[in-house]
Amino acid sequence: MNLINTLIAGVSIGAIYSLIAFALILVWRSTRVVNFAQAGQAAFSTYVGLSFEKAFNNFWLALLAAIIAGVLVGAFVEVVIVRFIVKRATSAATVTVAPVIAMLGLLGIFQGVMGLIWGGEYQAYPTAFSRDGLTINGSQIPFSQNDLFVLLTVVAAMSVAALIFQKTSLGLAMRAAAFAPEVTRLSGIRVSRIRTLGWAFAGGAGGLAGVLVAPTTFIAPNSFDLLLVFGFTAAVIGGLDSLIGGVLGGLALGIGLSVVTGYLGGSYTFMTAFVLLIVVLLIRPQGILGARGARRA
Amino acid sequence: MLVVRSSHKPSATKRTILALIVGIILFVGSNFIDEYRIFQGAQVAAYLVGIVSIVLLTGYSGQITLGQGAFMAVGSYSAALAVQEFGLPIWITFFIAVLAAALFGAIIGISAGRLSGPYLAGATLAFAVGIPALANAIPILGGEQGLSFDIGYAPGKYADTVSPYKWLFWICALCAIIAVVIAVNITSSGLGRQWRAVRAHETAAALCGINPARSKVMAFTVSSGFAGLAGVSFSATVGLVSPSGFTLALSFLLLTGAILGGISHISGALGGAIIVVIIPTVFESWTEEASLGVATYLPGIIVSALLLLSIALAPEGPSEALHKLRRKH
Amino acid sequence: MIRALKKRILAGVSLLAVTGLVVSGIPAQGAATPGVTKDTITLGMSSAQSGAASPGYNKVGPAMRAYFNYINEKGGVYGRKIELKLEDDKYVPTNAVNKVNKLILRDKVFALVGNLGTATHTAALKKTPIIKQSVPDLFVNTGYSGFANPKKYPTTFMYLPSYIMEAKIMAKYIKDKFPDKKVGILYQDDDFGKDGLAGFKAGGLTFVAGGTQKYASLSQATVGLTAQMTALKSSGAEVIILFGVTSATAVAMRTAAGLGYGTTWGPQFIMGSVGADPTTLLTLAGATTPALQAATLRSLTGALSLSFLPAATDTEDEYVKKFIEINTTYNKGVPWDNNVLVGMNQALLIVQALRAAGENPTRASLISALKSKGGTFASAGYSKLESANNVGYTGYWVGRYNSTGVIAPVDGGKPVVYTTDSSTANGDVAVSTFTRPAMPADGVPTNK
Amino acid sequence: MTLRVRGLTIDHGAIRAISNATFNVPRGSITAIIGANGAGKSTLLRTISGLKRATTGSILWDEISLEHLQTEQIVRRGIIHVPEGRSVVTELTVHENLMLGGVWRLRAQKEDVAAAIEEVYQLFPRLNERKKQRADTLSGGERQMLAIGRGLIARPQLLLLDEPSLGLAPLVVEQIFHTLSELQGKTGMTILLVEQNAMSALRIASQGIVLDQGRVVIADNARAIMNDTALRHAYLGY
Repeated sequence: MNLINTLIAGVSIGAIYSLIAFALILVWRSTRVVNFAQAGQAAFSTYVGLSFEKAFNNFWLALLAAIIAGVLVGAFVEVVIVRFIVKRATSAATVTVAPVIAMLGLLGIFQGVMGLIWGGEYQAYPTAFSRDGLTINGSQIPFSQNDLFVLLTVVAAMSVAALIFQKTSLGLAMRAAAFAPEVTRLSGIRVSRIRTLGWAFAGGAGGLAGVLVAPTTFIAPNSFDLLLVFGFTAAVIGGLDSLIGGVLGGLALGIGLSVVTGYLGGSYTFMTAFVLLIVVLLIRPQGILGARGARRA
Repeated sequence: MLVVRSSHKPSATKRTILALIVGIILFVGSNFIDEYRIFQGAQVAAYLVGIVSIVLLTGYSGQITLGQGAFMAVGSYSAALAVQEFGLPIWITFFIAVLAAALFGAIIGISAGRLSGPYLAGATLAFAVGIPALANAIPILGGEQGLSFDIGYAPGKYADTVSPYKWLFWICALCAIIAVVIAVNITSSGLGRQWRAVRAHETAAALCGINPARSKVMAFTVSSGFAGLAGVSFSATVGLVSPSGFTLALSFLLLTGAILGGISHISGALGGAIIVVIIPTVFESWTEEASLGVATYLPGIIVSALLLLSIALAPEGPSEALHKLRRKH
Repeated sequence: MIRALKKRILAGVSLLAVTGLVVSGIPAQGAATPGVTKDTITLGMSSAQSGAASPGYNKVGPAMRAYFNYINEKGGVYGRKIELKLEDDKYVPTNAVNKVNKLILRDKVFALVGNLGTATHTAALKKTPIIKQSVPDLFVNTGYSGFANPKKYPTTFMYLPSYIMEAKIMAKYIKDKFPDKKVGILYQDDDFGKDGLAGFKAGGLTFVAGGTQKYASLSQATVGLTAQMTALKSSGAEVIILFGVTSATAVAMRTAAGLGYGTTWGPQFIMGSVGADPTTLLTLAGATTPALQAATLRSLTGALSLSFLPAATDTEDEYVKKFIEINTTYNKGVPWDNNVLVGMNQALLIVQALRAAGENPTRASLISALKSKGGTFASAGYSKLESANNVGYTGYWVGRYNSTGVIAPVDGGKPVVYTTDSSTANGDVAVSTFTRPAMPADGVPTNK
Repeated sequence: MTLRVRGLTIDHGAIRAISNATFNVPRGSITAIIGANGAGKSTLLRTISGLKRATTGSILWDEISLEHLQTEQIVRRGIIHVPEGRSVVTELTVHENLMLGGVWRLRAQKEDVAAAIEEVYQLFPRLNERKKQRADTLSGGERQMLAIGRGLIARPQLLLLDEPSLGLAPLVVEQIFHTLSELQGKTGMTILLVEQNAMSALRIASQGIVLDQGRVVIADNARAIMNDTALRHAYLGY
């Protein structure tokens, strides 16, 4: 029973890792950049949501605002900064290093701006549903209505994304652009726009993840940094190129960490994530579902 | 690309003399500066060593690291443990820090040598988060409060006349000077040339008989040793070794300093260290009467914006860009 | 080559070291009292204005400043206006060293006041010239008993009753009111928590197997306390002590709610005074809607906590009444709560200490005045201030959260104040006979 | 609708890939550009399709100059480039690859895209058999068919084909070239074919252009080039 409880407890946080992994993978596929600024973008979007929450006292409006803010910020970052950086970094020595550092700079700017606007103190974010554990057969489990809401929302968001990717021509263009940008351009598709869209989608996913996770972590300018580390780990576990892999990686990580925390204690959480990441990178570099030979990007 | 341009840099002897002169200037100069500046000087020296470690790894060997703070932590904890558990004298612990961090770097380097770009960045990022958190899990490391690491006072009868800040500054500056001299010697040696060759073109370097994997692991090891020294200097300035001293923010700050100073040359490290220590201070004094928020966040924004700009305008670092400019004209 | 080089450097540097030691043997110049001018007295404070531990505590500094502004308006201290330099150390020890160094060395403050945190201040005492320059270090906002050690820290004065005192009083209360119940504890894994454990031990309180849980001080917001609270629940503890900062209490209570607290699980929670401010807890619970607010209040209702100050909602209290007035005028936009009360009360004590230090205060005169007269200062505290031994307040009363989030005395009526000392040799706790001095007229001290 | 290239110069950094090239590709022709490896053939096609920018010179199609248009705009003018290396999206299925070729006009001409895909399946029945398979499961020849098929979905007026024979078995090459020739006869489109395999290319081409070290050395009737032994020895190596 205890093991089952621990597993259940990991599902909803795993869903959030999946969402972050999804955002990172989307950006990676479109631009070959790991967006380390995603933590800042997500926090920024969540703050926008919190402002709406405070002004209108409506969770759903705030959620919508956070997602829209995420989309806009994502698109903005791609159009104004990333495009320029990617174009400039051409030599072998800089092409891999420059985007990473640029994203860190961006993260710093985001965090500073958030501090200026909203202050540095930890703020609570409300939930839409009760956080009391559900009762099943008279015993309470560590899974609340709100956890269920998080899980269902992530599943819904992923289903919509899957639908877009698999069934629409936009999705086709996005998949094609991810793997063969030149062929896609030669097919008459504006790849630069597809890129912007990828960043925008990722930004929206980040905003959604932020609002879903903020009630459990509080919100502060840097409160999503660790979420990013976990999201990245999840993405790598799944293989940075595979959206489904990232989603599964997130769930696996969430459940795995929950088990470790439950049985060994909270101090081992980060260490476990780190060891897991290194082991996956070394033993199966392409991730669980990733394509071969992708690791040395 | 493999033909690395012949260096017209001064020889090892000349460099040593130069370092001695710098040392004398700092030494004498430290008597005419107020204590807070001296304290900041010690911080600059500690950051300088940390930035040198990044320049070696990222600038010369081309391996990116977001987790240099973790190696610093390894060095610092080793030093503090050596004092606490074995009662070793402080000066020996500096060597222990270097060795422990280098050993650790070698182990990590063997795994990291297979990674590049964003994967390496992500792995070192997780490392930066994981290592300090581990300190909370191992009781002997003293949890969040950490371990004491006190370099104490100047020896003998000078204990009363030499202020602890001056003593601190001297030790940190000495470490920094030694570190820079050794780093410059490494980079102008065959080892440094190997690293740059691998960075420029791995396959081509391999065809020239360089083992890229070994070269990368070596760079990781050496860089980690420097990081260990940086960690122990840094811990000396605050008197303790604790997880909160080695945050992600520290790792990012060092990388920022390395980039802003110019990642491709050791000489940039000093500028980088000064920037990351001084900019926040300058802003604090400017915004004295303004709200606390501006003083807290504006320096971060400015430094990050500079980072972004320098990457956008000169992806290879300002010094490399200048060099290119010179070649053009 | 490198080895040869090293040898040369070492030789050169040792030579340098000798010269330098000679050169630096010049004595430091004496000067007027730092931080005191004809018109001003500058004080410094390093506290958590942002970061994980900041909620609640970040209101203390501004509240102090507000009270100082009030006094400045009323003529200051012997004509000198009080200025407070407030630094944000984020509750991180390495930052605290930086900030306190800045305050002493660059800003040259006259005294430090109200610095927050055990780990942070331990680091500051070790690596800044507080002791060497005899900087008065008044009313450290922590209950770590180790600071009340005039031999080691001659200039450091505590504010809170020590955690040992608090734990001893809690232990006595639990043994009296909940005999034979299984007791569990969640504590912060540093000197703060260890001090508390020592006090519980002295008070003879034993914990149920598996009922001793800890958390790392900056981790609770990111990792959560699920593992700890689950363990406490399965240990079968019927009385659970939360001995941590406010954000940890918030996370713990929320986690408890998730585990069925209030419905299927009904332990008695007792919160340490440090982590029990109701308004901060409400804010941290994210209670933006009335419904959520009510739910949070429900989970708090019935929990016990300790305090040495009047409840912030006790508007009948003369101190509270005046402080609310000052807060309204001089601390605009900040809602009145317990944290503001703490800040104002500290500021009131500081003003009296500065007055007692004389018309031409020096660091030494401030310290000796506080030592000799601190016990007579007027303040809102219900227990005595033992400044003679660098100790802060010396007692607590036990209260229970009612359904409006206010801590009211458990037995109704006037609070019963228990007093003890920081000795870990015994658990002796007595009911205090201390009578609180009256509020100075208009809240402006006139003491000498 | 003739493709006119005038004084075109293209640089790769410090290296001159194409130097002052001038030639015409008449409407409805199959024109083969031949030359040794590194002669600048692929660069020429990449510049026509807008993937690369010319240093100087002009490219006119239907009296519209192409050299400042984006690739997507050039595609919309009926110029489709099938780059070398059997360029398909290996992560997509055969059918999706074909769809990709029509995404840009899907909204306006949905039915025609479907029809075009159907025509490609008739042209290359093996693609029809494998339409649900991922492109990385195809053989080399099938991938080349898919790459060309993807180009045909746009109903090109000018098809730029880069080394369709590269690395394929002679029989497969024969089949592909035969199909191309037939297709050209049916639709009347213009094909600009870049080949190292000069004989096969010239056999179906009406016109040949020989590039040597970035320069156009000959632009003539395909048959004439084939019959000019001296020229073959000098530039084509047989």
